[in-house]
Amino acid sequence: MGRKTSPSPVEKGYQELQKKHELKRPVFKNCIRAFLVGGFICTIGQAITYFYIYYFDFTEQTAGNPTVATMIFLSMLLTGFGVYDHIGQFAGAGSAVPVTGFGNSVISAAIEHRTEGMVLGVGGNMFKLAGTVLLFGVFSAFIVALVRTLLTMWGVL
Amino acid sequence: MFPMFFWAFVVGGLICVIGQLMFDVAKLTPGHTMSILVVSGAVLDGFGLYEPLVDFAGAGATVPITSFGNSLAHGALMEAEKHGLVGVLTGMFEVTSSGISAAIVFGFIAALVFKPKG
Amino acid sequence: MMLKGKQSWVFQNRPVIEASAVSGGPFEGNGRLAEDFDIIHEDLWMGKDSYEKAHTLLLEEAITTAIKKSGCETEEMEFMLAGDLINQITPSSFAARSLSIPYFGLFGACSTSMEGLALGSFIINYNGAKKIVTGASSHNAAVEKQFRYPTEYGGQKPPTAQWTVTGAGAAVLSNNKNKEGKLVTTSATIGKVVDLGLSDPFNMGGAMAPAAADTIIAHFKDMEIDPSYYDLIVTGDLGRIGQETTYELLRKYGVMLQRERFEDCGLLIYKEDQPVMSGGSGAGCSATVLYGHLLKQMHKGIYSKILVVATGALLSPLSFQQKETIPCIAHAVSIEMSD
Amino acid sequence: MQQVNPEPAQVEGNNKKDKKLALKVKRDIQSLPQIYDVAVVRGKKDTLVVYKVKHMHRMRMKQIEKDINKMLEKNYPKENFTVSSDFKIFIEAIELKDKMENQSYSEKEAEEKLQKVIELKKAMT
Repeated sequence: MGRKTSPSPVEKGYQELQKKHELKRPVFKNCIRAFLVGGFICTIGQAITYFYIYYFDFTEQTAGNPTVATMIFLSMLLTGFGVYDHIGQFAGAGSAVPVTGFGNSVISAAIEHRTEGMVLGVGGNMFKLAGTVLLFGVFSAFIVALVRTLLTMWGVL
Repeated sequence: MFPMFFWAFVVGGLICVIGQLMFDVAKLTPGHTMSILVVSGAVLDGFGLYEPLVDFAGAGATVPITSFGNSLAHGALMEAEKHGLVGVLTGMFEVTSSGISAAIVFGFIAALVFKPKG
Repeated sequence: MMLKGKQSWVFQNRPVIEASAVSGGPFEGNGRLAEDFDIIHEDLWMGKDSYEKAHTLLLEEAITTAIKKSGCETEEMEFMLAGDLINQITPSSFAARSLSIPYFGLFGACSTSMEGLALGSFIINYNGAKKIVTGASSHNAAVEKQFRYPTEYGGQKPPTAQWTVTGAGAAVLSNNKNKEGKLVTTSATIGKVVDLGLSDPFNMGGAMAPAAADTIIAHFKDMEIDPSYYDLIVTGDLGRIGQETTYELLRKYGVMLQRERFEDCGLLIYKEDQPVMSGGSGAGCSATVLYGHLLKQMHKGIYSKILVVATGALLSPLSFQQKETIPCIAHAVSIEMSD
Repeated sequence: MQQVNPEPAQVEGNNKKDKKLALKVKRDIQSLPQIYDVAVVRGKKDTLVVYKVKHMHRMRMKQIEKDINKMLEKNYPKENFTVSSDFKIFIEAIELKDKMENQSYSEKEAEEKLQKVIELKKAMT
């Protein structure tokens, strides 16, 4: 739906000139940071998992649920106290990909729009970022499960 | 227990690096990146590959957003085994509900308690 | 004839900038130009219950302070010209509501400050008014909320991104006959909308550079002068990338700027160690730096002729999502010390 | 690698036949190369078999569980086994065993606890 499909020679010439001055993203450094922070968050998740296994009646398989909920609770504190956006600037995907990032996207939108009221503001905007994850998660899961179930029914699998 | 922590760190970190590459190299928005990761999780579960990863890496596989797609698909598949095709729809949130409900509940609490710091 | 060349106005009657004032937020209070601000707020909320209301307050304060410094009353202002980046420019309109001055709402994104100064000078020059107040403002959190993500969202900004200035700048223009030792506007060049196909909203500087270059070239052509006429040519909020690109682009078209006489408001306003990536931006950027810092410098005699080229990226969140490229504009106003 | 590797335990403490069987099951499973820590608790009807999988084999954990189930079914067709590699079940089994060594812990209590652990394992899937 773009303005036009291919850039004109003038546009191309300028874009090349501009590229020379454009600051490059420090991809390697960003990846290292994402790895370290992302890994660290997952390690905390593992510690919380063991906590639920030791002190509650959760098995390795069922402890995932309370772990995720706890991580999102922590994410709420960090988001509310204005820390998570700074972690995000440092870590990039390292703090965006874990569920804490999912929590952050819901929580940040919720607190951002409280000035527009609880119903239209918080309620209406809570999922403005995370909604896409829900949509594609649910829809792809539906397709995957449907295909697998049909294949099983037809005896292919 | 130590190998578990180690592999959780490594696998979780690597999934985040994949996300970072989607940000920086493919120049995708966070929304696009998260959607692709979630879909990948669901597809991997369709091939029965995500569960072994969870067994191997623990939180390294359950904490990244990919696990969300995995558990949605997993819930749907489990219900489908019991109830046939209807289960595909009804079982979707069987396993995953905690992440979404926690995000909703804590998001609302946060909206009551916190103000954005800017 | 006031129109000179294709797109420039010459203000023979030399409208006087009687006074100016700027207000800012905490981040600007820690910036390089903190001392040039009349009002600094320690808190981004500024005692209001929404960022949008704080945004309105910024502009109100800048305008009332500027009017007070000019020795006039708010009632003497015949027109107010203002604009900002929020949907339907509500902060400016709400400020106009409380100030109750006849009002033109302007939208030129971050070029609004010079759009206002050019139009204000035009009206004064043609005896359309005796006194006019013009201003532009932006509020970091309100603008981020409008254009990008929630402020607490942990998205990573690339190094090409810019930091929206929290601040407002306003100036009182008059048809004062006594111009001695006063700053006057002498000409303005209205820019075309230029779009060379960049679409990354995290690289506004790169997108706006051609517009800046286009207007600067047009200004020199229309006015039949060359860059040495000015002590300083300052762009609005091109940031590091945009400024470098503009400089090179101008050289390519034979306009040789002197590097040390070419500045950018977005690079002046913050300190090196502030996490603003490529520099400051926003409608308040050129407004605060010009109406605060640069005019003071001119009064001190450091510069006597400057050309201010405010640039604006005319995109919306909607146009970006519909994969439109970013159309940009730049307006230039020449300000001189009258002797 | 940290190991517990406890002696097999049986709810009916003095049942020699049970003891022999539990020991044999333990040895059978221990002989598998992917496994490093095994505990067997024999109840009145059910036998709980818990083990740990070497980390590099955890990817194939589900398959290993299937294999063990198959093997036990083949070797001890009359017995009723509950097999698990879950860490939680393992902890519970060790806890139960430790309690059983305490004289004041009755057979009835032990059996109840064992059933509880087995339930936990069944609720898992």
